[in-house]
Amino acid sequence: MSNVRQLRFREALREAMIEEMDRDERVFLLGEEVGHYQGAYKVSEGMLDRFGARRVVDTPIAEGGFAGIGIGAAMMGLRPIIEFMTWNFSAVAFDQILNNASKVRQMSGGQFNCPIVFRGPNGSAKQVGSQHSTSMEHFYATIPGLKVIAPAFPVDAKGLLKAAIRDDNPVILLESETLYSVKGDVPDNLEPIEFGRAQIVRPGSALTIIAYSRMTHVALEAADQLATEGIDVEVIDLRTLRPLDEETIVRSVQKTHRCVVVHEGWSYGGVGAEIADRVQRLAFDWLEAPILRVAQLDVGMPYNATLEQACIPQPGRVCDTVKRLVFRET
Amino acid sequence: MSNVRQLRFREALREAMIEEMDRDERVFLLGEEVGHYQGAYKVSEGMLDRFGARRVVDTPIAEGGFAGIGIGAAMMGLRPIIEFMTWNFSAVAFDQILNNASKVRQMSGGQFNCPIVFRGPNGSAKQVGSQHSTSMEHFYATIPGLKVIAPAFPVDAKGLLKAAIRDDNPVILLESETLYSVKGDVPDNLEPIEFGRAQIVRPGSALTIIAYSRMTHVALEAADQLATEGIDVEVIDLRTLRPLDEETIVRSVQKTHRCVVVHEGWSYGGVGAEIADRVQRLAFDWLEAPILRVAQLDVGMPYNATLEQACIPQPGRVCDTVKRLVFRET
Amino acid sequence: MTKESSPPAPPSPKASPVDVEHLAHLYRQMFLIRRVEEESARAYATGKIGGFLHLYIGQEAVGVGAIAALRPDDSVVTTYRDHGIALAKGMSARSLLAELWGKKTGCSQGLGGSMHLFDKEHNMLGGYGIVGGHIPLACGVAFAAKYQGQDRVTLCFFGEGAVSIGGFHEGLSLAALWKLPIVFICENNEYAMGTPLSRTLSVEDVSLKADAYGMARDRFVADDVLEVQARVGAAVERARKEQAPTLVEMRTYRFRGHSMSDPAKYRTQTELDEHKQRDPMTRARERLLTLEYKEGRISALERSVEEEVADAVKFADESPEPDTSVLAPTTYDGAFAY
Amino acid sequence: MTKESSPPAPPSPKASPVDVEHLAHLYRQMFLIRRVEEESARAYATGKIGGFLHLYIGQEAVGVGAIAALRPDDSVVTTYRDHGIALAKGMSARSLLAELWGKKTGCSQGLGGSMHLFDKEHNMLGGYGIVGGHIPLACGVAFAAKYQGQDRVTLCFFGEGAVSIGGFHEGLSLAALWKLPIVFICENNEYAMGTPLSRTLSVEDVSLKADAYGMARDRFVADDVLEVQARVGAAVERARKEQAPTLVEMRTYRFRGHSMSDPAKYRTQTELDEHKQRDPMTRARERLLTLEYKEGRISALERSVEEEVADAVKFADESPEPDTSVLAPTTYDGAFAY
Ligand SMILES: Cc1ncc(C[n+]2csc(CCOP(=O)(O)OP(=O)(O)O)c2C)c(N)n1
Ligand SMILES: Cc1ncc(C[n+]2csc(CCOP(=O)(O)OP(=O)(O)O)c2C)c(N)n1
Ligand SMILES: [Mg+2]
Ligand SMILES: [Mg+2]
Repeated sequence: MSNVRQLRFREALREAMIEEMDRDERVFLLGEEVGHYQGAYKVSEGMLDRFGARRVVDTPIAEGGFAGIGIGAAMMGLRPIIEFMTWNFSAVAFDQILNNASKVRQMSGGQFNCPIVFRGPNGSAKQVGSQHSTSMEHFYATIPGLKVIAPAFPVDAKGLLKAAIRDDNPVILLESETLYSVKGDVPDNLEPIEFGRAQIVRPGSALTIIAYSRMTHVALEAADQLATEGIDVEVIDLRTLRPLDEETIVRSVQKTHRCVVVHEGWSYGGVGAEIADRVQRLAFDWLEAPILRVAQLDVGMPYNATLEQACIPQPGRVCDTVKRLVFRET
Repeated sequence: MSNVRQLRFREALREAMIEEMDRDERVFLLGEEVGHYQGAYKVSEGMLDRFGARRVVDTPIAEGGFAGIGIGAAMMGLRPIIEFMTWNFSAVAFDQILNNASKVRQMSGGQFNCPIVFRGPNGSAKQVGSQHSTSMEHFYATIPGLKVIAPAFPVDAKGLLKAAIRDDNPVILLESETLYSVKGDVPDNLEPIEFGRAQIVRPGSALTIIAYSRMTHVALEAADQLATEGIDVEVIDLRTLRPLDEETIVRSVQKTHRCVVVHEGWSYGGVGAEIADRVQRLAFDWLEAPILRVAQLDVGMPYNATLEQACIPQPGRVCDTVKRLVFRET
Repeated sequence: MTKESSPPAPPSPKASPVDVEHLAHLYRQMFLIRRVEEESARAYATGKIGGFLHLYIGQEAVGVGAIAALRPDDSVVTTYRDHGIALAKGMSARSLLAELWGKKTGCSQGLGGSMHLFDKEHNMLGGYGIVGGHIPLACGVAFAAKYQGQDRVTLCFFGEGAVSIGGFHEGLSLAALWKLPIVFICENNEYAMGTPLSRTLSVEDVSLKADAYGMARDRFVADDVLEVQARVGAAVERARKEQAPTLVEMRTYRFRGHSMSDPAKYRTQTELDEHKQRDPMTRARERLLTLEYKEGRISALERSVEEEVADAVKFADESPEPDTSVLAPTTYDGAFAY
Repeated sequence: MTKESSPPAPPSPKASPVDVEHLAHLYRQMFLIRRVEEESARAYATGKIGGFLHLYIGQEAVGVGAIAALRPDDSVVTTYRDHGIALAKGMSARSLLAELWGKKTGCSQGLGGSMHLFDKEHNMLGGYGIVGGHIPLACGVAFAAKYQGQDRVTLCFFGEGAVSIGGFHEGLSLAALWKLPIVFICENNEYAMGTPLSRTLSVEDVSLKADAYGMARDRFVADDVLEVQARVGAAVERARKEQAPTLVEMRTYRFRGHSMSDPAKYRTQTELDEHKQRDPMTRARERLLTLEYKEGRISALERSVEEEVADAVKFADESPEPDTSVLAPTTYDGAFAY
């Protein structure tokens, strides 16, 4: 039987990278401050020492340039892991991801693959302001050719990153600065975790809360509060956004008949709207109330701490939203 | 009483720009080939002659650079119109739009505005392939701080562009290469058309089709076909995507109880999912069937003509989808 | 074109005796490209080809000469103006024309079209449609060779219009910093669509940019395919042996409009005629004659090209179209993700 | 720093007699920035400031000297390391600190924070957080002046880390091509976060890039605030009179880490100490003394700064926080669009 250790989220990510780099010479890590500085958020701590500058590559500030370098290298059969210091900075590499990474297999009629992982912290941190707090998954999940994953727990971070590195398609991995120090059980010898499988992290019957990444923790906190008021909700942690595990979602809603989606980022379109659309489409006859969403307020992220917290979904807002549905006259 | 003329879509856009430039010295047009070449799609034909190189500015190929220049100029009180030769190329200017144009008012606590219009053809043309056929509205509509408009008819193109130029916020105007030659009635002395007002372009009772830009025409064609089969659908042309005219949409669905959304671009997230989400949320108790969407197949745009047409929503696919709902057992 | 800024020329190729058979081979390639392009233009007019079509006519010496300096395992990346480059790199006329016709037998199964020609077998890593976006990608191809300890070289082609965009700068910066085995070839044909050099670049000499990156550079008029091969060859050797990139600017000219929809009103007939009179393909033909490669042999070679093109057209005409079953598996390797 | 590449120096400012009162004024600004930054560091430690905080300590001569060469109606655009620039451009310490504290009385109502300081009244057009993204925007500010036929000049500050990114290249290309009245100031403090120059740039001399754009350039060590003013002044005049941009590279050094969360382990204490010994602020103070500006007057001036800072801290402490009613109207001018 395999042992289980407590790992922080960042350690889980690091272990996934180290194990895959040990396994496969073609895997390398490239990004700003990943080497000598040991990672802006210390995810890659120690990796330069272990693998050397050939495989842990510090880059100048040129996200479009080094994303493109990763894509070209991937087309030649390497398996780059590209770290964005934060996903915000991927905005200057947007064209590379949209027009090259996601499309090169199709444009070449299947001749060339692009087995690359883009990863880094996403969404809000703490008071880092308007230009550093965007939830970029809403842009990337819409693009066919990409896979998009957003784990909430260290074990999933490790298992999904391992799967991402072995995947023959481009994968977008969304982390969260505020999750890096979160601890969780991770079994030794963890195998890659298959994409497209959501997890019911708390079973319940009154309503289904769907969340991912950091918002899974917020949803769980809300669920605890609701439980004290006798409302027993089910919480689904999506883990992967594209592919999306329709089956688990639909089965849950068929049971609970009500659904709230919680995510960071703006609510117009994006992942939350997609989930709402699928639920209403696939579980229409089971729904007893509209699907509601708890998302960032529809403004850029303010610096002021109180306003920032008011913008980001909080357990309280989730609870209020759940109650609106549970107590809705049907 | 004011006369009415038949104008092509491109002429309507041109008239809007010319009238506003005549009116307001601060308005200018800047982009690739807008001047000497008379516009890649001849939208700006004759404008260089009329206004000179100071106000009709040909640029090198540097979308990020000239989008940024527009933003800085707008902050100083000018009112730039930035033409992207196609919206696909805005991917290299994505950071400027996301992180500067949409946020500068908020980051500056309301001190600086960014009254700028970004415009150009969007979505599919004819066989221009994977990197030239993306429907970019799905990325931009999600961003607060922006307004996003997508007219289907020359009169709206003119009236909305005039309003966009006078708007004190950044506006994204999505055109379509395949619409540029479409003709329509445009009254003389047309006033700016207020954003956020959808239009019922065909009244009906069996189901509501929601569309915008080129897809409005596809929806109308489908409606004609359906009428021959005795199915009388209502077609709403959104005209503006952000702000979205919830009221008109909801009122229609309250009447028809069924809804199909038709749009170009991929279906994961984006404008279509947002509309579906709002309809299920705001008209839940009136819906007799799930909302369905007709969108681009979830792949990059293939070059082959037959496959391309198979990917793009066609009247036939719209009709089939409508029938699935109309004949659904409730 | 000012001469002052040109760096010292490499050892003149004209000094060494010319391998006539090799020149004939290069001439054949140029002629093949020319004929394929003419055929494409015709097919576009009759609707067999759709979308954008950017012809390489007039620029053949650049692609043919540069790629002649490569080994088969070296890689090439270019723009949407990619037919000539693909043919020079070894793609068959059949595979190319079938792609332009949108057929299943095309290099990209009819999915890519004119702007996106890929040929894995011949290390043709694609034509790309976003100006400048392929330059960092090409650096990645070079990065892979270096990472794998292989002495493969990458050629990256782009127009002078691409020099103003961020991707150019980021690619060149990184290639110089990391000493990547790559040669950047700026095909300076004086126009970016309808925009002449003077409205794009504050400094006409593109190659000067290399200095700012501490990169080797070269600059010349690409009217002699052998000179192109020799000078690009020097840069390729630098990449292969010293892992050092070079920026090579070649002045050239496209005889047709930017794409089929461009009537090219922005230039005069005189300007065009002048350039046509210095057609590098014709020059190569004349050179062959001076070198005692007889008219009969040239015609034979041209006939063989005609046959090859006719065969390719027939092949493209008769090939089946792809059906929708091709869409999902070319979007993802493995299970579809939605 | 190699001397070879430096362009001919402008007429030495040291030759002309120094205006002591002016130097005292500049010294006061530098001292104010220093003290505000120290106060910010303290406030960060006690949690009054959150998020990222990038201090300007050590670089004061750059911002103060450069902005001293401007007229009030000239504009400034810079990065997230913007406190010193904002103060030099005229923002009050109150407005600045209240912003860092996230208060409603801050320059941006507490919405922007440390990285996004804006002051319309003083033509401070912002601090920006995306490296390089503000450079084209600054060109747009210059474009507007030229469009309006006004002789206003724009200064655009950025670190040497920004030189590798596309925004830098596109901004400089367009400014040179369109002859925009702008001065690009590269504050080369040797590090981009933990990355030293050598791992960012293949050519250490950033100013050399100007040649590739046909742009004027200058390059020097920014240890004398008057020299900074004079040399930037020459560039400002070029912008104002000839509508021609200049790239000015100044070598400088930040005494603190990149941001408050950076322990700066990538450099040695010796290196830091050496730089601190050449602290341009201390130098300006010493210079004042040599110029017979007495210690007493300097201390008086310093005391007035201390009072100004104490007042600003108190003001920030006592100011109210913004409430959610501020969010919608700062997102859109006019009706909210959703
Ligand atoms: C980022 C981007 N902007 C604009 C375009 C539209 N466009 C395609 S080719 C072209 C001109 C390119 O000129 P040049 O680089 O000189 O290459 P040439 O066509 O002359 O070979 C333009 C503007 C594009 N494809 N990508
Ligand atoms: C596009 C982008 N990539 C990465 C970052 C993260 N980042 C912020 S500052 C910085 C270093 C910048 O160094 P430099 O330009 O030298 O300025 P300095 O901080 O030294 O003043 C980095 C990598 C960013 N803000 N934007
Ligand atoms: Mg060209
Ligand atoms: Mg620096």
